[in-house]
Amino acid sequence: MVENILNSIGHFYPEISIVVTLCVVIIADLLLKRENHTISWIFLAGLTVTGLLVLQQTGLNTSIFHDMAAVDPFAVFFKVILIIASLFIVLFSINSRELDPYKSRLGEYYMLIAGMILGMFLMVGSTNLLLIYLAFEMTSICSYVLAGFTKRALKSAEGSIKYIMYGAVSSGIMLYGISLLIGITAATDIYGVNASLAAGIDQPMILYIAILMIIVGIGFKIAVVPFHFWAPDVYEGAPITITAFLAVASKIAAVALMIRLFKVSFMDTASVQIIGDWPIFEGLNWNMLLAFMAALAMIAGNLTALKQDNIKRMLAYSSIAHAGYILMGFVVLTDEGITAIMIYVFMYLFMNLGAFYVAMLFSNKLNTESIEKYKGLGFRAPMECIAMTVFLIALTGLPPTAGFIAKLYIFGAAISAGWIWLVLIAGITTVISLFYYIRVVKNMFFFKSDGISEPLVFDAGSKVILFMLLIPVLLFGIYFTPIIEFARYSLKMFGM
Amino acid sequence: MELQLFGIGILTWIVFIPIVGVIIVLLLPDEKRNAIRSVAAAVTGIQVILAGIIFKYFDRSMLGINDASSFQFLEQYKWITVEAVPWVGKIEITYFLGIDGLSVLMVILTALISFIGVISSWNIGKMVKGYFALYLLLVTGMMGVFVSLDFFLFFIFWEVMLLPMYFLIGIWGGPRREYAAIKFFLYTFVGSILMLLVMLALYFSVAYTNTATGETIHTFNILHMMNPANYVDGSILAGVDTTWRYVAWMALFINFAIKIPLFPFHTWLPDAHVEAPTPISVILAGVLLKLGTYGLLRISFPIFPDGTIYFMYFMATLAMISIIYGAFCAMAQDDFKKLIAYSSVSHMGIVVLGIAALNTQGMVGGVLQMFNHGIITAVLFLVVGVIYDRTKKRGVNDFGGIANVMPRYTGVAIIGMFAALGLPGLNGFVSELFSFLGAFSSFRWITIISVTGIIITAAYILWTIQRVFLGKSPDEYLALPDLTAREMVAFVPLIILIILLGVYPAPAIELMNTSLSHLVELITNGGN
Amino acid sequence: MESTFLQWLAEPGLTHYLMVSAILFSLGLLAVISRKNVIMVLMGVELILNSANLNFIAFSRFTELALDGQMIALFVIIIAAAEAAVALAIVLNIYNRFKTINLNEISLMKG
Amino acid sequence: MPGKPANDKPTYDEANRLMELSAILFYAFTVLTVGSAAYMVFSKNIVHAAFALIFSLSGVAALYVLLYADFVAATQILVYVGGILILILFGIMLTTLDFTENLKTVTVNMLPASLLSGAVAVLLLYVFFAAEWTTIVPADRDGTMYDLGMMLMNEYLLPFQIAGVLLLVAIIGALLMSTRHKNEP
Amino acid sequence: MLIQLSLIILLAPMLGFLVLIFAGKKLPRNGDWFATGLITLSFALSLYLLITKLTLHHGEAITGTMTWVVLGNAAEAGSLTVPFGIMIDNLAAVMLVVVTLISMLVHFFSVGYMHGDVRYSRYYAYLGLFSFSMLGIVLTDNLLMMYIFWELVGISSYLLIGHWYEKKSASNAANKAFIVNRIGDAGMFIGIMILFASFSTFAFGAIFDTVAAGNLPFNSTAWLTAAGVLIFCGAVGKSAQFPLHVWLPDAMEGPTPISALIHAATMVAAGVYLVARVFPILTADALLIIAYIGAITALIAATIAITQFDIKKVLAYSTISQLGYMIMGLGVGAYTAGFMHLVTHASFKAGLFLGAGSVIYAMHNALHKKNDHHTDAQDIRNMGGLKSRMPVTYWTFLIFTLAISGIPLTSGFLSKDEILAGTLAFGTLSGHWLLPIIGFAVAGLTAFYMFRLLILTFHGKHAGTTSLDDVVESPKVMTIPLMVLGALSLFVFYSFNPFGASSGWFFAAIERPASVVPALMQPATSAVFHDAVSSMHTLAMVLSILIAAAGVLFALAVYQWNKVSADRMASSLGFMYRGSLNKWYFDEMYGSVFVNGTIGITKILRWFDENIVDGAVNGAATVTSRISVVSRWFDNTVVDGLVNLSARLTEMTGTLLGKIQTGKVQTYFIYIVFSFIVLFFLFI
Repeated sequence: MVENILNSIGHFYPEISIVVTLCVVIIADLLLKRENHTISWIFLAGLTVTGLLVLQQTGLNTSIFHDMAAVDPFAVFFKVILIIASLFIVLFSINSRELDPYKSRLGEYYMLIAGMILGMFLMVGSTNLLLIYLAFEMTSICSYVLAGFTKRALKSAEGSIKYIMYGAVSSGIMLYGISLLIGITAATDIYGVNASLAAGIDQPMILYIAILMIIVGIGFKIAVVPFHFWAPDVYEGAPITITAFLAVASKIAAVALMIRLFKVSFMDTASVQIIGDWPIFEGLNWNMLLAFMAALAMIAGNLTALKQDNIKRMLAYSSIAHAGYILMGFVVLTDEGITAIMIYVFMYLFMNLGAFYVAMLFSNKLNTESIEKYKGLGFRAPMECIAMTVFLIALTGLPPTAGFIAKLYIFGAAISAGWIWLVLIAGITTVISLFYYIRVVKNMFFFKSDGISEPLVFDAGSKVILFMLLIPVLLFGIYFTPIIEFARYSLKMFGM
Repeated sequence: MELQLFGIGILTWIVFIPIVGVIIVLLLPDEKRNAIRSVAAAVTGIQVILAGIIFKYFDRSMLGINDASSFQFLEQYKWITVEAVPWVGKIEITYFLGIDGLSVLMVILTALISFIGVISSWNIGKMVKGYFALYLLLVTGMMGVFVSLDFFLFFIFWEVMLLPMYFLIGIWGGPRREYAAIKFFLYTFVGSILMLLVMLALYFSVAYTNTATGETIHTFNILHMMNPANYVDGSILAGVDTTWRYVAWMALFINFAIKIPLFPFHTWLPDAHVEAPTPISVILAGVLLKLGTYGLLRISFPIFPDGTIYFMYFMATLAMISIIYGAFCAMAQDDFKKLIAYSSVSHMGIVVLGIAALNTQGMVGGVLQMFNHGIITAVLFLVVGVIYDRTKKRGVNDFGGIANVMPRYTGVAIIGMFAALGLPGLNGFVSELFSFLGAFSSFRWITIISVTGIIITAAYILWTIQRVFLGKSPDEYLALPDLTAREMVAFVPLIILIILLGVYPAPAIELMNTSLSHLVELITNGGN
Repeated sequence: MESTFLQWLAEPGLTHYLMVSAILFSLGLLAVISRKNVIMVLMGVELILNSANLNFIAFSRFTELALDGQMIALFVIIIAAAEAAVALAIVLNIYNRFKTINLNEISLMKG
Repeated sequence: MPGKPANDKPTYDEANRLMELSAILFYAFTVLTVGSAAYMVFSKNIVHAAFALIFSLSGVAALYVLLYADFVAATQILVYVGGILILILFGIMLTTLDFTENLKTVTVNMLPASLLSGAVAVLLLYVFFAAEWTTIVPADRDGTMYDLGMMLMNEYLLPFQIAGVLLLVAIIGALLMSTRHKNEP
Repeated sequence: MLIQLSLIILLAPMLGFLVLIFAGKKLPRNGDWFATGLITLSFALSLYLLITKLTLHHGEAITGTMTWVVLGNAAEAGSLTVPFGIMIDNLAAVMLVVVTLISMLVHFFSVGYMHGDVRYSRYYAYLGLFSFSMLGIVLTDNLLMMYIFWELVGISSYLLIGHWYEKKSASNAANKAFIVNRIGDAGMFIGIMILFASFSTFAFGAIFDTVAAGNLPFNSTAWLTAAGVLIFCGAVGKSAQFPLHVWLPDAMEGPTPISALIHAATMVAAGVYLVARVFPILTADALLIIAYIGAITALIAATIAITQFDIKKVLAYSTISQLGYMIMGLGVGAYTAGFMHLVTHASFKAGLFLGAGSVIYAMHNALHKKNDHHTDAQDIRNMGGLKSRMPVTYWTFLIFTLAISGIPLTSGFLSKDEILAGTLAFGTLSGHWLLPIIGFAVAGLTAFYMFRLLILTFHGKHAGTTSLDDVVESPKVMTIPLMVLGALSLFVFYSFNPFGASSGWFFAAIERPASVVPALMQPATSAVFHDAVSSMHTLAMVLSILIAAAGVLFALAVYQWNKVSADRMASSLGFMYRGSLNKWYFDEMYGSVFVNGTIGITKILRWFDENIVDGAVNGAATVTSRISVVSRWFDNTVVDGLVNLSARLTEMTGTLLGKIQTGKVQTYFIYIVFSFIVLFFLFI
């Protein structure tokens, strides 16, 4: 017992480090209470340490705390992504003017982010249904508060109340689903669930309901149609740093959670024919369900985005659409598909963060998030606008950017598995997506700004961050072998 | 045949030297406009010289098409390699460049038109730096497509052209430029997505076995895709004459037809042409449209010979409609640029008719027509550009009597127009002749109907000449200056080519003869 | 038939508890959807959580799940408390901003 | 399996009587739980609703007791009735300016809401009723506290710790959202 | 040797073109001497070549080829070499002399006529281009090259008709000429394609050999007939045969020497030359069609010529009519006669035009002196009585008129007589008696209208409003060519027997080639035909003299002696007269048929009523521009509309989906629960 716990702690350093960071931030906040970004740098240091500790876990493939969680390449891959996203969010926060009035509360801000990171780390690693729920709630509760962090802004307040209401109901439904799943399988960890189902599905109807209810919960986190309704409102209301964090990190973490849960629990290990193929339990065609949802997400996300004027809201719908593309990889039920998802989220991380970052820079200077107000910016801030263009065409999926590689692999996986109709929908919606992405570009470059034409000057620091995002987007569009190798390597899950 | 400079192959040079230009242009300060222009001119000038070297050293007797060893100036390096995975095999994307008789003319055309485009861009004054940076990027994309032998690389270059073109139309274009730009972008993008899907399907269907190591390797290599033996059993595109192969062929065809553009995928073209600045119209009509037919010949035909034969009549019918329809539409236009744009639809229809015939004459005629049409429309758009520069008007009915005012200009314009009309002695005739001759052997009635297109062509071209150049000159135009020296630099090489290839086309035909005969044989033998 | 049904009624087993939880769940859902007041919605959520907990406890009694079910129920209660605290804090903030806690009156953002 | 095995099995009669008793209690508490819950949902007065919820949750606690989950039942009473509901009541007080007017809350979407909830209820009830359960004979326990404590420190150590962090974060978050800071309006 | 010589003949005018187009204005006298010198050189060499050919190489064809393009891999099957070749047989040799001679005379004439023109050197340059192209047609040995030069003469004709392009009517006429020709050329091109697709060669000799060996295009005689008829389409366009004859009268907008050279003597005769070239593969059906087309053309044009008042228009219709004769001659099998008529017609028709040019030149100068810019210098109603003022012009004109009317002792009599004999023979052989009837009728009409023209122009009193005291004879440089042509219009150059050409050198040099088509499709053989002609010859001669004389006398009666009133005759013929005056409404018909094609015949009739005046509507252009308007509409509305519709739909769906996003959380809950239920039923 005790050895298990002690061993487990040895494999739990990143999470511990996050908790320590969390505490340090609170204490530092109490001690410093200065209205500058010292606290940000402290937090950044904590995150860096955590990141290094995550990297140390490379190669591990083990279970900790009595099968509560797993430390395996799959989890490490996602933790790396989450840490990268978090680091960028901190850098964004340092540059954000929106947070300035709340400088005295940055301690709480970072603490909540730390809480979210902890929750997400657990989400990607947990193998126990209770821990899954707990991690889920951990992430949610922190993000509810963060969404309303700029609480004097009405939209922010509204976003947070909508978020928590929606989240509470969704997680309630999911919990009910979990209770049913646990009940019919009499197991609390996902391996047990699988073993029980493998022995025979006694209660198919209840199982369906349970799976659906769990999908409601995870779908809420991924913001996939038809459980996406909160996303636009919350994304628009939340401070832009948090919007970016929600759109990237918590979505990716939920994807990881879903992959692990479904792959471990709902797949028929006994009938594996080809390595890398996932046979599902007979009669349990949840991939059809996901295909349907993916198609809906791509259609609804892209179509609704067409009409948006607020850049954050537009990116919100775009991220809904991207959730659809990600689910496409899920539908394929092969390791190909999962690799494609992993490549996708990796690329998505940079390009989406990039788009949010440029939007934030503009919002800092112009105090607006309206795309219409971007007119003529291409001549006032050429560098930023070119970067924005690159991020947007990457989101569209045009070469030679990372976004193209992401789409290439997702489409490729779907085609190789014969999901032609889904790929066609994806293709058509990609074309539609071009419309709204390019509208931003059009506004920036094709119009003269009304009256004002003096250049917008951004400091060197913000440019450095821009390049840190821009370079991967371009580089991975041309040379992406390492990413693929990394993703392929990270396919390994504990117990599979 | 290999030519290297500093250890880098000539094709890499010719493709990427504009990128060097882009970097230099971006480093120069905004104010040094002439320096920026000179860099662009120098870079494209070097391309012309390299194209000349290629022309000189190109071995006219090598087959190319599906045989890697008979491609010339070959360069192949590993680019993306993912080590073997149990159920897929090794994955390979290569940096694979080479030219054969099919592409060599296009490379020369691209180099030449790019250079002339730079010359005619000289008086663009709005954001010179951005303009030339995008322009040179576009040139890289175009050149890259013509020399890539790896589908992935081909696709990347194909897409790289999109964005610069979008900006060049959208920022430097006319009043409805944003509409035109987005229309161009969307049309082309729809096609690209279809091509992407087919590319992926091909990728998963094709695997070759490395003889040395015995590995099964999935590859984007176009040449491997042409070999039926490389198709994995049970994969989506395996077999001959299957539904999926037809679907794939059709998807590719739509992509290329949009680019060509064939009826009914052509409506982006008039808008794009009308709104684009002159040099961009020149590039668009001179090179970009050829990418469509080139793609058909490089990808669709040899990879899907079964589909090509199956859809032969379909292609020819669309080509026929394009020829007639484009000509009629051209006649109805009042806008000079739109008129030429529609004439491109008509003339590119002839290319498709020729290549759809799947015989040597038609194929040679078609490819030659690609080259000739590139030269001729370049001249015509430059002609419009010159008059637009001077009068800021483009309506055909706005002019009259220009012949008396600008004799040199009129001479150049009339040669260009006569070439478009298919006058013997000028290059357009030769290629149209062979295209029709070839087509007639394959489709009798379609060709007969298509030939009536040349009557309509004659009608609208003569009518245009009459309205613009003949008659009495209005007073406001009496003082228009004739062509300047710089404009002559742009025109003269093209005019010389028009006449030279009209009188003696053999040098051009020699270049492609062997390869195209081989291509015809390849298709008619079903890919073996 | 009738007697078996009566007998079934007389012996409350797993099914009975599950059905109670189902009714609670539906009532919670109804409250969540139909009540304008944010706090009523929160109370609806509490009902949903309790229905899930009832399931856990029932399963822990009637299946091999044993005490694990009770354990989970304990955690759920804790989480519910945390969530309620945060939710009420947010409600207070909303009240300060909008001077109302009617959910359908708080919709600046739509479309 | 941790926990003490049940030594003394009740006789048949005793069992029967117990069964009857438990059935009666079950129905009584069910009526209490469901009834108060229904009252809560349909009540116009929010304070009444809050008190109805207290009764309903207490009923649930009683059902826990019937299910031999004494510790959970106690926690339920403590945390819910003693904590969450008080919190809710405070919430009501703090967000209601005029008690005579604003206590009444209106419903929205009543028709679709009842239809959908009804549908869910019918669906769940049907599914649960139709399900054939292979239940094990309920093992009677003396108490669960010891076993739960052991588990909490072993298998459930990680969730326990995480729950602690969660509470910390939640408290600070709640403070952040509900308090006014020095330079806030 | 002769090949090199022919190359010099061919390229000399081209050299003139190149030099003049680039440096014309820098040369002294704008370079007219240069062009004229070159064409004179060509003429001299042609004459030498003709004599050499007839004397030393009488029976053989001299050929030389050069590879132009090689298609396909030489090692593989299906490869193809496209040669450029020269073939000089007697036909070509004669034609060379005709072309260079007329061209040379026109060059000289133009020195006077075009003196002081704004684009003088450009004019000579185009003349050079034309001569080059025409000589190319004559010299080529294959259909492809024929087609190439065919188009080139078309473009030079276009350039020359539009020489005075400031005038709208001139540029309209140029366009019309080219476009109508293109219609014919398209047919010819299809014909060429049929032959090429079957035989993989363009060369006349090779095609004839292949057909002779029994190969047919697509194994069908119908396709062979089609090929012949389609190639003949080229001739229909170029030689202004019905129904494509409408361009030639309009082409008179060009300078008059051009009308003489291109639109009377040489280019329009190229069609006849083409038919003569491909004669061996023409089947009996094709020949019959050709004969009838020729006959119809001859008749229609002659009837129109009667009523025209523009001196050049009369000559233009006369040209069409005579070309019809030639085509008819070839069609019935009177091969040599048809071709001979081409040669004789070239000289006298060129003479007529140059004479008309001389008159116009004189009139123009006279009117110019009076500052009269309103009187039409070409309208014969404004002339009359010029005989005394322009004696050389008058006398030469008289000779040409006699020649064209077919009066004995002229060259025209010889050739026309042979054609008429041929038609009569054809009538006896095949029973198509309509052809000789039309032939003789046209002969009479020709005599009538030509003398009408002569009388109204030169005889009688001056009829115009202004006096023509200032009219003087044209300068020598213009009259000498007239005299040369006048001499050439006499019988002696073609046959020493003034009543029969068949014994002359011409008939000896030009022989009808043997048909190569399958026996069933062959026309009557040379021998059979020859016998029939011999038997009919005297009859034809007598009839033709009588009819010509009747025509002349009638003309004299009406216009010279005023025995019959022209007006009364016109009004009594009523509808016939109006039809003729309005050129049988061809222009209008082409305009209206296509425009209102689908609407119905009633509208066409109404249109006839409303539009009596020739609106100079270019038929084909109107039609096509109407169609093009429709297709533009289609393009903008339907094709683009579909695209826009899908865009609109996309947008609408987007808006609709946006509506779902109400901003109210509880509505979202409804969606969740609803989707939950839906998904559940999808799932199970």
